[in-house]
Amino acid sequence: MLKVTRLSKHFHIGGNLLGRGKSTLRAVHDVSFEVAAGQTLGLVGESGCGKSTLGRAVLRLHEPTSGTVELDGRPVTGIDAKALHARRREMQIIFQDPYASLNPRRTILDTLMEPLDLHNIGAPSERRARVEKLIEIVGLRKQALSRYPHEFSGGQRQRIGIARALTLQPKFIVADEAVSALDVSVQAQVLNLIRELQDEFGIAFLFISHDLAVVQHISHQVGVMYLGQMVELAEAETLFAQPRHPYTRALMSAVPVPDPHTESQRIVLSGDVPSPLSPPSGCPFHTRCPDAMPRCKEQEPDNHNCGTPEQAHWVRCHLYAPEQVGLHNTQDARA
Amino acid sequence: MSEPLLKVRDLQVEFHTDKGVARALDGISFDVMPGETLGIVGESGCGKSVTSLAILGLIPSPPGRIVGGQILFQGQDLLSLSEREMRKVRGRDIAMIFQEPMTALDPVFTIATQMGEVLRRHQGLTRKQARQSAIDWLARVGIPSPERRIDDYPHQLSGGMRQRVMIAMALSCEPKLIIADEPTTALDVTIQAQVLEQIVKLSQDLGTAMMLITHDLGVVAQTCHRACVMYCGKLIEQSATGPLFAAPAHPYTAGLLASVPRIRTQRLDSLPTIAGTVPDLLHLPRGCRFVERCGQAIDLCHSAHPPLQGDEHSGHELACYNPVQGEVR
Amino acid sequence: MSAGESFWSKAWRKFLGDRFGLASAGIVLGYFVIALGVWLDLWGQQWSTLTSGSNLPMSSAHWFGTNLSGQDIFDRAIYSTKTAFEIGLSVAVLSTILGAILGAISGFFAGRWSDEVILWLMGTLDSIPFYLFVAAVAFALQGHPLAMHAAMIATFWTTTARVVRGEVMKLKELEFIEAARAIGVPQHLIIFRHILPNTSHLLLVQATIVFVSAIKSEVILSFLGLGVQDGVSWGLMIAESTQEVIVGQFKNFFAASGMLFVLVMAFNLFSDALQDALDPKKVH
Amino acid sequence: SKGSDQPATNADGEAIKVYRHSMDGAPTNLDPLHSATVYANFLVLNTYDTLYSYKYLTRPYALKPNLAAAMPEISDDGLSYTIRIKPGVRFVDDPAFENGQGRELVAADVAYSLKRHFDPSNRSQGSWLWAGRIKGLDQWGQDGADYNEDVEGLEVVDDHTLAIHLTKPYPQLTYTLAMGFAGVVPHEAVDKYGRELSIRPVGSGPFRMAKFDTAKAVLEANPHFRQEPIDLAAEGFDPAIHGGLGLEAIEGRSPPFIDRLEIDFILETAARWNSFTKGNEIQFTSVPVEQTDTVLDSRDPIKLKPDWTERYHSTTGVEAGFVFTSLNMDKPYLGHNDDPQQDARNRELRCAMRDAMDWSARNNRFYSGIGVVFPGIVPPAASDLHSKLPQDSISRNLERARTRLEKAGWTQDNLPTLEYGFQNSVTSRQLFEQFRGFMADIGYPSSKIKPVSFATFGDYNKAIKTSQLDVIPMGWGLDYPDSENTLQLFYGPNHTPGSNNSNYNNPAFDALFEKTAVMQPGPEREKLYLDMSQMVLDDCVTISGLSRNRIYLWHKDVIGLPNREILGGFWLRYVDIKNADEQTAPAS
Amino acid sequence: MLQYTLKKLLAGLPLILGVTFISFVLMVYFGPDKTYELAGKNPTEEQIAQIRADLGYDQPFFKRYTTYVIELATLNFGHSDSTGERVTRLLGRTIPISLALTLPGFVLGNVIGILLALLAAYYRSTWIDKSIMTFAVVGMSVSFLIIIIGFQVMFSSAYGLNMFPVRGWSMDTLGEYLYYVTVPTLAIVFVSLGYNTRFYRAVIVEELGKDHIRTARAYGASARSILLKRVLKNSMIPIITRIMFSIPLVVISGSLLIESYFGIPGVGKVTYDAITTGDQPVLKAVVGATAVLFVVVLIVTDVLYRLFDPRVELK
Ligand SMILES: Nc1ncnc2c1ncn2[C@@H]1O[C@H](COP(=O)(O)OP(=O)(O)OP(=O)(O)O)[C@@H](O)[C@H]1O
Ligand SMILES: Nc1ncnc2c1ncn2[C@@H]1O[C@H](COP(=O)(O)OP(=O)(O)OP(=O)(O)O)[C@@H](O)[C@H]1O
Ligand SMILES: [Mg+2]
Ligand SMILES: [Mg+2]
Repeated sequence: MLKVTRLSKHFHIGGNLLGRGKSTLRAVHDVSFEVAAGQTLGLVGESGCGKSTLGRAVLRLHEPTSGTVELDGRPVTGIDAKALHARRREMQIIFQDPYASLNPRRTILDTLMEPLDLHNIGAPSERRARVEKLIEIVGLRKQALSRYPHEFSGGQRQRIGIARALTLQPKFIVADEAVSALDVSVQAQVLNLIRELQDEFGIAFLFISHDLAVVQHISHQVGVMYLGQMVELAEAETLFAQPRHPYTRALMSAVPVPDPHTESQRIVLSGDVPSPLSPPSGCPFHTRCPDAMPRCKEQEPDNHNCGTPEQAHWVRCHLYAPEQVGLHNTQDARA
Repeated sequence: MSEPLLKVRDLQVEFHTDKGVARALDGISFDVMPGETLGIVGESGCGKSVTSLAILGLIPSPPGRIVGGQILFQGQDLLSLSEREMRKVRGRDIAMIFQEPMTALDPVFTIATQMGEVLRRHQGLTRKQARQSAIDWLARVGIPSPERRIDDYPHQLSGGMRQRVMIAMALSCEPKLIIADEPTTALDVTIQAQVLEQIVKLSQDLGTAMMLITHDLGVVAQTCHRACVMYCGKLIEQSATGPLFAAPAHPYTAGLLASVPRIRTQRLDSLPTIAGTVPDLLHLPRGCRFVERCGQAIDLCHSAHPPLQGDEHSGHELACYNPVQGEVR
Repeated sequence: MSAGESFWSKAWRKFLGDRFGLASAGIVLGYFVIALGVWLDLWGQQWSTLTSGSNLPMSSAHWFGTNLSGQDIFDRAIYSTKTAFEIGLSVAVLSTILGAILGAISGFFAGRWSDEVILWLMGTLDSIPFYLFVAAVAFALQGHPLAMHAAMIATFWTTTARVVRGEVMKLKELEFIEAARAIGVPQHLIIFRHILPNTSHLLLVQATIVFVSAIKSEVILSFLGLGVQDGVSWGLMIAESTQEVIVGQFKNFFAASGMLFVLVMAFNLFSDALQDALDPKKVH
Repeated sequence: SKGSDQPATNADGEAIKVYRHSMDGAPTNLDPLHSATVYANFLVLNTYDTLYSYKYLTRPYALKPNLAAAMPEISDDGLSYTIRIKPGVRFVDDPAFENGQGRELVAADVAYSLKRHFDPSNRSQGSWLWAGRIKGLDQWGQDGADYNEDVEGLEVVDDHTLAIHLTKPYPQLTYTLAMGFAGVVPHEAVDKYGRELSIRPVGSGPFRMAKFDTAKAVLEANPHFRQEPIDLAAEGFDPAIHGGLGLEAIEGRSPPFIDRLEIDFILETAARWNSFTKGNEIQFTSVPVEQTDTVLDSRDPIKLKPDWTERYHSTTGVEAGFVFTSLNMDKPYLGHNDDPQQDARNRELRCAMRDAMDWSARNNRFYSGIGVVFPGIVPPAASDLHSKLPQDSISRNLERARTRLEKAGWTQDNLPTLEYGFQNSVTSRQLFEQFRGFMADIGYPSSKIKPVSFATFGDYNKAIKTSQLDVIPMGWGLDYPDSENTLQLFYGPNHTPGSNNSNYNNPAFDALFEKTAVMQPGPEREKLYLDMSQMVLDDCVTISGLSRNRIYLWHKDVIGLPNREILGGFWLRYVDIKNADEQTAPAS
Repeated sequence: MLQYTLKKLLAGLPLILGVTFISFVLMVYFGPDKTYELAGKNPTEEQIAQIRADLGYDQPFFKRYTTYVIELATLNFGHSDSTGERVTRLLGRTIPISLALTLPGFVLGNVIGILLALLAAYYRSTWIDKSIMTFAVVGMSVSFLIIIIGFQVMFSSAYGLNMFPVRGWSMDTLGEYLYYVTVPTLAIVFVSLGYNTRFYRAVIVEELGKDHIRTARAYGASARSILLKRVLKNSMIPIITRIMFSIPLVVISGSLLIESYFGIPGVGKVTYDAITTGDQPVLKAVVGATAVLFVVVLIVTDVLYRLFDPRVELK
């Protein structure tokens, strides 16, 4: 349903007052993926690697630098503001920072009613009931409706953000750290809710999170980003069972376990975290990669499918280049 | 046993809203020992952030007000300090990492200015030293090319970066107590691990104590010595991490632990949850606040809120008339 | 009880709960009633009549006494209320609305052509000396009674617009605006529903300032033959009184300044109360 | 200059005498061509020389030779005036001259200065004084104003003799030659400064301009000013009137006596009063209307309170001019009407309005109650004609007014709506409201007298000169002390844009005016003036009049007798300051 | 920088043309008519026609406008129709005086206004706030005339302290300057303070409620550093706007009332006289200068916005 092709978003930052000496920041670089209706693409990756930017670019909240986005077979990129406005109903975002994304001078009721009024959904008399139901679905009381954002706790605000995205029953939602501020029980409720909605309405999700457990639970596919690039993309089960990219593996190993007695055996990444302002040559991960090879320094790796054609498992790493397959097997064995 | 660094006793905080008075904290008591990491978990909206703000005397007033209780820091009641005296405590003795890093950072000053100011004030560094020190701290929390990033404005950073800036700012003060309000929610696990490691290291090196508010029970398990569980303005269970995770006594704690998503080999259709929602602060049930959602409530639970009662020996405290028996898992 | 309330109804209820705000609104309303009475010829019609005695002290016949020409000061002060409302209020309200709308548009589309046009308009209006502008407008409108109002509105809105523009440029970068865009709020609603309410503190204070400035400018314009053609205003009374106060005659001065002061004060309190009502973080 | 307590000094540190005068208005243009206002005239007369001037103290005003050596020799037919000019008079030193030294003033300069008025590019404001009077002068202007060309009527006999030839007798000519308009300008200055001569006068007067802006003018004594010891007796000194002012001290000395003359232009009465009473700022002020009660003990006779006479010198002066309210005779509903019946009705209306005027209320309200109300159109300063006219035109009579209206069939409904024009100011607005109040007393509906206010004098004047207004409040300052100067305000051919603002058109009046215009002063002419005045009164053309009376105060250390009428700034050359040791400290 | 400035200046040309054009229309078609002021007491039709011709009133509009633009470009506006002084000299003489006269009051009025507003906002709803705001409202409500006269009586006259001059002006020495400028400055400050405080308080109250202020407090920042550094910089956009756009008026318009009451030969009186007498050459220069100044202010304001708020981008 959602098809993103070679999407890039570059920022121009820094420079003096007049913009002299600006540098280009490749927040998202050459990312492609697809999400089917009722499916979730989990997106994980280091902080600052461009997940939020990707999410926004897909919705054209940031104008993409290049690349195309299609929703339901119709393009989202390259259409004019009016057409875009009409399509906004179909795609929504849950913002990472719930407080900043709520208008301080609007009560929750205002905020939640607005999309309904705007897109003329339901009879005006029903809208109120619908909003009340929604707010209870996300675990808040309807008394909360008449309050302002600053009167809520962080998690409560986040749930308001979720409720807002759900009001329109869009076809596609970008959930940017949508549950990070929620306690686990509420989180579980929300995750269950998402699953239900998906089953019922076939909503597609781009689910950005740091919590790999959550991602695993919710996603059908998982993408791993590193420094603006999608370094690995596969079915969730495959990916968690068999992470290929060295970065993914390091990531998996760092997950804290809610059991004080288990000692984690995490792969410690050495080396400096590179800056997206001056990405390293070749493979962006080579500076910290435990398996780095000389060519990693020079040559940017391509996407390699190391799954089956039906069940693709894309990895952007020289290890999986066809000519490296032999080596690949040994790596696999070691993991 | 040494004296607690922070002793919170029967803390009560109210908010005036146009619909009535909401009692966000209703008699919270706990201790933080020097060098200890205390985890605070609980339902979202149960008053964790309010507790931390109250300790620093930052409850917005109006509408908020501390209506009762004591906050003893190194034996001194913070509530009795004047604003001027309190200013000396803030940052230097107790540093806070705020939950929302976007709005918590000043949009019109660079990171260098904001961190530098704190460093100069509390560490007495020169401008140049402060800048260098700030860069070091940014590096330690894993911000790439900190020497360039330090001159950025908050809006130019990603959410996780902002959060790390907040963390770096708190750590750089080398305070006696750090109150960290969900410090790692926006961080990916590798960075999270790195940052937590820094915090732990700092507490070991300097004996810094920490109040870690988080929803990530994994983080609590791995970093905290003890944990408090809060529910709707009340402290309901408190214990060393080990026993708490092994044998949660309060039904809410148990439910919470059960809801934790884990990386499993088998994908679940739905996660276990605790049914129902938290009561509204303006319309609290008469008895235990969890009663409506509790699977094993007895009659007593409906009429009175159970007091927090401790077991001197194990240090385990609980507010429940009908606790869960035995291991849940 | 309904479960939710909107920003506006909450603000309204909050305002109703503000004693000072209500009192000040009551005073402003009281003035309005006085002005209305003048419009309806109920009182204040004797403002120009010469009575038998000049400079009479206060008495039951002449509450504030009479001025040097023998006119009843009370009647003049009452009649001036009408002038003040016609000018102060209409100019304050209209120029604030105009300033808010154009300023918001210009700030929202900063750097685009609509911004350029509005900036150009503001620059043009601001560069022309006020009196010249008013004189010209009065002339162009053939001494139309509303010429002065038109001219004042045309000149006063620019300040409001500039202030709003600056603020909007800042606000539009915030995430909640992005959020509004994400749910598909069209641009005009983003401006009017999401951005402008967040400038309400500026609009209110500007309206207050313009209100006072308009009343005060009126007198200067009246000197120039551009103000009230036939009638009296507090400004005129104060101008008349400047010669009297030096020799210790304060009736005219106190009557006019007093009425002006109370109205300005009430208006200020009123706008303060409104600001409080519109500020979600402020709870009584 | 720092208006502090130290005495002023010159560059060498010697103490100098400074007199700080004040005026209630500011001049804009100091070119004699434009000395049309009292204020400009003040400065022009001190920086330029005129052929004649008025005696310092003599009243009624009397002329005396100034730059001229004697009064003019007038031919019997009254058409030729021979004027001899004092030799050795020098212009001030100025870069405009060769070597920067002022050259001698000669007859040609006088001719040149008069010619300038008729140079169309100069837009003279005073040319009307001589228009059509001096042979060939108007034609010279129309022919292109070539200064090299001689004008028949301005015959330069030799360097020190000028003969003026008139087209018809002009008895007022000598008066005009005492006006600022007749100030003598050297052509070098015009050549050098062009239009900026207006801000940097170059003349031969007792002072030279040192600084001039919107707030003040600073003049310094002209070191080369001709030595002319003053003869107080000849100037009209009368110990009974002028005693106690210390004027005796200047007897036999040559003016100017002060080293520096500062004139502050202060429109705001409050500021003027504060500055004056302060003691170390301005030394002269007229008493503002609102302060009248502060200083006056009685109004009739005008007497100051003792503490004021103790502290300051004072005098009062009735203005050489008057204020009046004209009705526009051009308007068929108010003035002349071809239908004799309507014409008569209109006259009744005008007379009723005049009857409604309460001069005493007006005098008390706006002129401190000390103004001189007189019947007719010739103010007391020009002649005593008014004493021979009946008083009914200035006495309020509501009964009579109502009867007039009733008889002529005027009712509230058919009374015309009148436009009352004024240049906006607080006072003119109050004057209007009072006027309307007066009219209300005879039943004239207030809504039918409409104020039409103008932002600028130019716009107001335009409305008058294009005959748009119905009721025209006016003030007139005499150019010279001759009744002709105000009678011409009602002369038909002078209708707007001329000076006849009421557009009065009465052939009988015009005939008499033309007749008197060429008559020498005398009882015969006076009789005709009286007849003309009576005509204007009978036709109720104007509601007239009041001559304002001003009280002047000046510091005790100043020797002089201020006067701002007719004499203009001429008297300033006679001002002296007592030396410090003679001074009694002004009470603070 | 140069390039940016040039670009902006070029973009300012339409503004200058617009201002001049509109104000020219206003002056020509609707402005005061000087003819009848220049006419003598007893003018004839011919003389009036002559004056109109001299003033150029009889020229076609387009020609007159072109002349104006050329005058503007060459900075040669000819002579004042009233005084005959060269317009450039006139302005060159009076503008510095007005500037020296109004600048201290302008600066103090804003600085003190901001400080008072900071205090009032910080102590919002307490008696400190209330007294400051009452004072502000008093300042707003009292007529400027009364204040000038009152101050003059209080500080300068024999009836009051008698410490300062009623009238006069000199900038020869600092002492003299202070001697003459003090009372006018006090009057200006008093009047502008009311408006300024009222406005700035509204801005600052809004900023004080922001979360990052809480952060600053949590890290021990003093009230002073919070107010003077954080709040102030965050409130800069409206403050800059208010201050910057009053600059052209302060520079060019001076203050008529102050100048006439204190006898100061500034441009305020000149402008006022030019308007009330229809002195077109002076008006043309004043309007032109204001327009140019506005363009400069626009540019500087843009840069200042950027300087104080990094989120604003220069286009
Ligand atoms: N200014 C306020 N006015 C009214 N109620 C408030 C205000 N601030 C907080 N509250 C209420 O106090 C309660 C506790 O809030 P707090 O922010 O401490 O929650 P929290 O435990 O930190 O939750 P989270 O994990 O979601 O951040 C919440 O129910 C919230 O609605
Ligand atoms: N408006 C902007 N201007 C300039 N740079 C930006 C902007 N927004 C984001 N960036 C940069 O783009 C990069 C990616 O940011 P993004 O917010 O997408 O990261 P993220 O993956 O969402 O990280 P996190 O998990 O911490 O939220 C970062 O380096 C950030 O600094
Ligand atoms: Mg993000
Ligand atoms: Mg919280």
